[in-house]
Amino acid sequence: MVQEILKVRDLKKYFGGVMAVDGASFSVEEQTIKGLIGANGAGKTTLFNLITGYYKLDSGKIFFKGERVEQMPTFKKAQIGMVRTFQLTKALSRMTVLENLLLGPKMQSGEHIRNIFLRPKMVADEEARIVEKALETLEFFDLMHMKDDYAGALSGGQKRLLEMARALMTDPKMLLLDEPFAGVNPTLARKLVGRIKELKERGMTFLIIEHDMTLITEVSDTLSFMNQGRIILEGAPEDVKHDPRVLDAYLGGG
Amino acid sequence: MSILQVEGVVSGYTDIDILNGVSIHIGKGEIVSIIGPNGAGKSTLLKTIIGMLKPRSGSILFDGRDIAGMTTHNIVAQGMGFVPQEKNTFPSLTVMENLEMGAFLRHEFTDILNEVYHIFPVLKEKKNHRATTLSGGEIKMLAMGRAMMPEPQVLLLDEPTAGLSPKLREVVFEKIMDINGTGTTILMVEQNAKKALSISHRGYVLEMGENRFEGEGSTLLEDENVLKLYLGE
Amino acid sequence: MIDYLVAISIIVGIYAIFAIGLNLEWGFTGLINFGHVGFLAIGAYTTVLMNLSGAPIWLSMASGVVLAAFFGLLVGIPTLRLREDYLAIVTIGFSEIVRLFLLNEEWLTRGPMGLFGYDRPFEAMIPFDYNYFLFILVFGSLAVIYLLLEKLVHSPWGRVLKSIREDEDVASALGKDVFRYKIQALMIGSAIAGLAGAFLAFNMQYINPRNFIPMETFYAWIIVVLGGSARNKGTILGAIIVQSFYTGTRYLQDYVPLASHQIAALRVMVIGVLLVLLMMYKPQGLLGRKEELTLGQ
Amino acid sequence: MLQLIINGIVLGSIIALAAIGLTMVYGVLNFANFSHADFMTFGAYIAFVLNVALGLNIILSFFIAIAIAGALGVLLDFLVWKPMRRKNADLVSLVIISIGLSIIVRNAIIFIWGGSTRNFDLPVRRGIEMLGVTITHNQLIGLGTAILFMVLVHFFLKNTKLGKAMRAISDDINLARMSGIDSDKVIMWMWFIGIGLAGVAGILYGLETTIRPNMGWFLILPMFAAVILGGIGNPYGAMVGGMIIGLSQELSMLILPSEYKMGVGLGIMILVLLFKPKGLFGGTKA
Repeated sequence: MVQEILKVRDLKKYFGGVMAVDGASFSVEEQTIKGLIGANGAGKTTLFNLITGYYKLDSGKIFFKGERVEQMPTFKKAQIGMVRTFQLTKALSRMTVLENLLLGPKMQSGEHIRNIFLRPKMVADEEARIVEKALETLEFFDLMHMKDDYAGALSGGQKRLLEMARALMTDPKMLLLDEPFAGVNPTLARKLVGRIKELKERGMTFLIIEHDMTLITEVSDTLSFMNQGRIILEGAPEDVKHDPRVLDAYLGGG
Repeated sequence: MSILQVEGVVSGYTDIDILNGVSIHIGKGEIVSIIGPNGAGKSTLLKTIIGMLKPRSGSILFDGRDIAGMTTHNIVAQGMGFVPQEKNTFPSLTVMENLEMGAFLRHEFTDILNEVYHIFPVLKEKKNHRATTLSGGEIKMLAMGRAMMPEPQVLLLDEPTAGLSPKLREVVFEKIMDINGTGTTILMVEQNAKKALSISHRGYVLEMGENRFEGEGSTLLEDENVLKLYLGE
Repeated sequence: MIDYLVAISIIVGIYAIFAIGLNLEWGFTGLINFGHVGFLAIGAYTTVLMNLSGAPIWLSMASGVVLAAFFGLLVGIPTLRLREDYLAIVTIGFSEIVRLFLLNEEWLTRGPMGLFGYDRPFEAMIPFDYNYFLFILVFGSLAVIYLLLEKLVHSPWGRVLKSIREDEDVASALGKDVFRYKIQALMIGSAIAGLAGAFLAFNMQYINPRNFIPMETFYAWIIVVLGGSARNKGTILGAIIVQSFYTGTRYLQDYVPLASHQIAALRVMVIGVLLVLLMMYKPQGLLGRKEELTLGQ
Repeated sequence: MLQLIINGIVLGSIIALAAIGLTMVYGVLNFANFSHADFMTFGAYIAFVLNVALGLNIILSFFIAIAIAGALGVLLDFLVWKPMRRKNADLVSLVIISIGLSIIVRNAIIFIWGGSTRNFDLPVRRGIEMLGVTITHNQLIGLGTAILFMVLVHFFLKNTKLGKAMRAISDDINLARMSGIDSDKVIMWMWFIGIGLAGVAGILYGLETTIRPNMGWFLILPMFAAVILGGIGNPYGAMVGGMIIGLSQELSMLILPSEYKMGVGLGIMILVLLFKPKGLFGGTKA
């Protein structure tokens, strides 16, 4: 039976009197990929910031795995499996590419000072496993040759890959990707689409903001269309794409 | 003769090129629209022309002079105006002070002020209100009014109707035509492509930082390829 | 000559310990602590006061360290969630209040007269010049702290600190409790400063509030920046260089026709100029990697 | 009590005057300038030299000293701040540099003039007594001058093109550039006026108390408190904030030993940061 992993109800956010998100409601079912499309300024990234807790919402409800989470701080949401990437990539510049990935896994025993000194063996073993996993991930994202470079030295497209790789290292239940394909070369973008689908088969859920219509159609199970701060249309990608309202919003109603 | 000619411009942010060689030209007195899917580099093009971003290569000729690499305030002094999509008014200044700042480079601005008040009567009504107290539509008007104050030869508009209700959008498009009627050349980036092209003399379609199509406004929209571009089929 | 070198080395060691605590806060975590000297003062005064009231010297030292860490917690709780520069303003204020307290609460601290006549560890048992023992104690502690810190900053815990320095939004997106780590860094850094304070008291055998003026904090800063932030080795190198400069210029007045207050002012000015020039032209310091500079701009 | 209020108003007006430049720099260039208060001291010493060493008239000394302080502000912009703007330096580097400058200025003063306290060459006059409180002659001059300068600042910001451009830049530096404003030039003027005002405050403070090398440094925290209280980047907020801090520092003496006056400003600042981070009157930066 299908379960809703994320449920958003009537979310509102104003910035100094200007409505950015105006009563957005939608749900994402477990083990699906939902695409979120809409014109610039429709409120997509604001919606991400509200869901993940970077902005305080003015009103509305957010449920994650059945639990109310609007008041939960970002890091706790990440700990229970909701992880995001950023539209403007945030590589941790003065850390190596490998270190960026090693940061991903949650609840590492070595993140507690007492374990470092009292249980060095446990920390070392865990670290070895994490490194192994990180190297595999780097291999997949074509970043292996740069593993010891500072992340700040990567190109824009590579930073985007790095960010997605780092998010995957957390073993998230649900991943929110903000324009994951922008600046990524087409071959690799195709490969990413394949990977995302594969991860879905293994139980992961995705919510993806993307403006490349071809890729988003290919990867999504359902598409949500956002306009003026609301989700005004949801459905199968082909249907949404051909809806006159979408066409209107993209080309202008005239 | 073109008043603004952009040739093979490559530009972007620190580590990403957004524009990969864009060329456009605008004739004196024209309204030209640039449309294209999200992320095509439309706003980046405007920011490069106004000097907020330095082009990595290519030339930008404005009235015959190459302005590529000049500082923003010097480009403005040459006769270019710009209305950003957001952050386009000074919130703590009054409406009147906003307009005065627009005319920073001029000594005398009574005539143009009256013209701006004529086109946007609401600004005259609220001239002593602080910009923060204006509504979304009024802010757009103020932003355009501010940019008109130096009487620029070319006015660049970045998504002038974004975030406005359909009714207000109509009003803004009318105002754009009014401004054009005063002899100002207009280059705008717009998501509302249908309407924008319908009031434009010519249009360009950008995709992935490159020119895709170019032509008269009305013909562009009937082009199958343009539709495909937007919807990625 | 050897005695003199030992005496100077002890000061180098104390400053290295003091600054290495700051390096954990600023170099690794990105916290702008402009009140580091406040924790030095708390460490020194607590150690001395405890001992004068009868506590054994080891317990006194431990109290100094713990109390310094506790005040780190106290200062951190209201400020570490705020913008990074607010911490700078609040901490500098904190250290001044500590100094004013020491200066004015004469019933406890004897105010400007200062405190003396307290024990030093094992002083009665050392048959040779006590300074030699203090030298071993200070450098032994520095070595232990250095090793512990190296272990920490190269652990997953240290990795989280660095991610906070780079971009705390990312750290929280990955499930790290940013506030907790910042507090831990500030508490550990303060505890280390507290220990440096105890050593300072042992070395001087007389402490008074004038030892804890804000300028002391900025000596630690110049040491960290000069050596290269986030480089513990660099901090030790920085301490050696700054102290050499101080020692080297001490006898300047025999050679230049300047009054002693002028020479003192000149020496501090050089430190200021060095700080400005380093930040402008070589922010990576002596041991930092050059390529770090161009990143993320 | 009434006496404390009077003293508080006088101190507050001095803090307010100095805080104007601090808040403008904070708002436009977005960093906490720890060296700002040392330019107060610098201004006071220059006026002292002109007045006492060179024997110039106090009023003439006053104006020349302000101009020299302002010019030093411009020089530092040229040598330090402008190159750092070009590099897009992060705010932390700027804050550390400002500490370095503060150290340099303070010790240069000690180098040149020594560490002892000085006084202006002014005839001592009896204070005015009313309702059982005494206002000294110097307090009256100080208060009057401070108020005069605050009115001038207000007039400047509201009615001159440069003043409006400063407010515009403080609101949005990019949009200001798009309006044809040469931001570097306006920022240069901002340093001139900001540091010049710090000089005025320093001279008045020297008149009130004595002239000594660390007189400014001890006011930097109350000044930051005033800036944060009034909202960063908001010169009017800084003026009101300065008054509030000055008054509460003096009035705190009713319940606290006077040595802890400084802590009062810090306490107020922490409360504002925690509960109203944008300040009481809203600033341009969060």
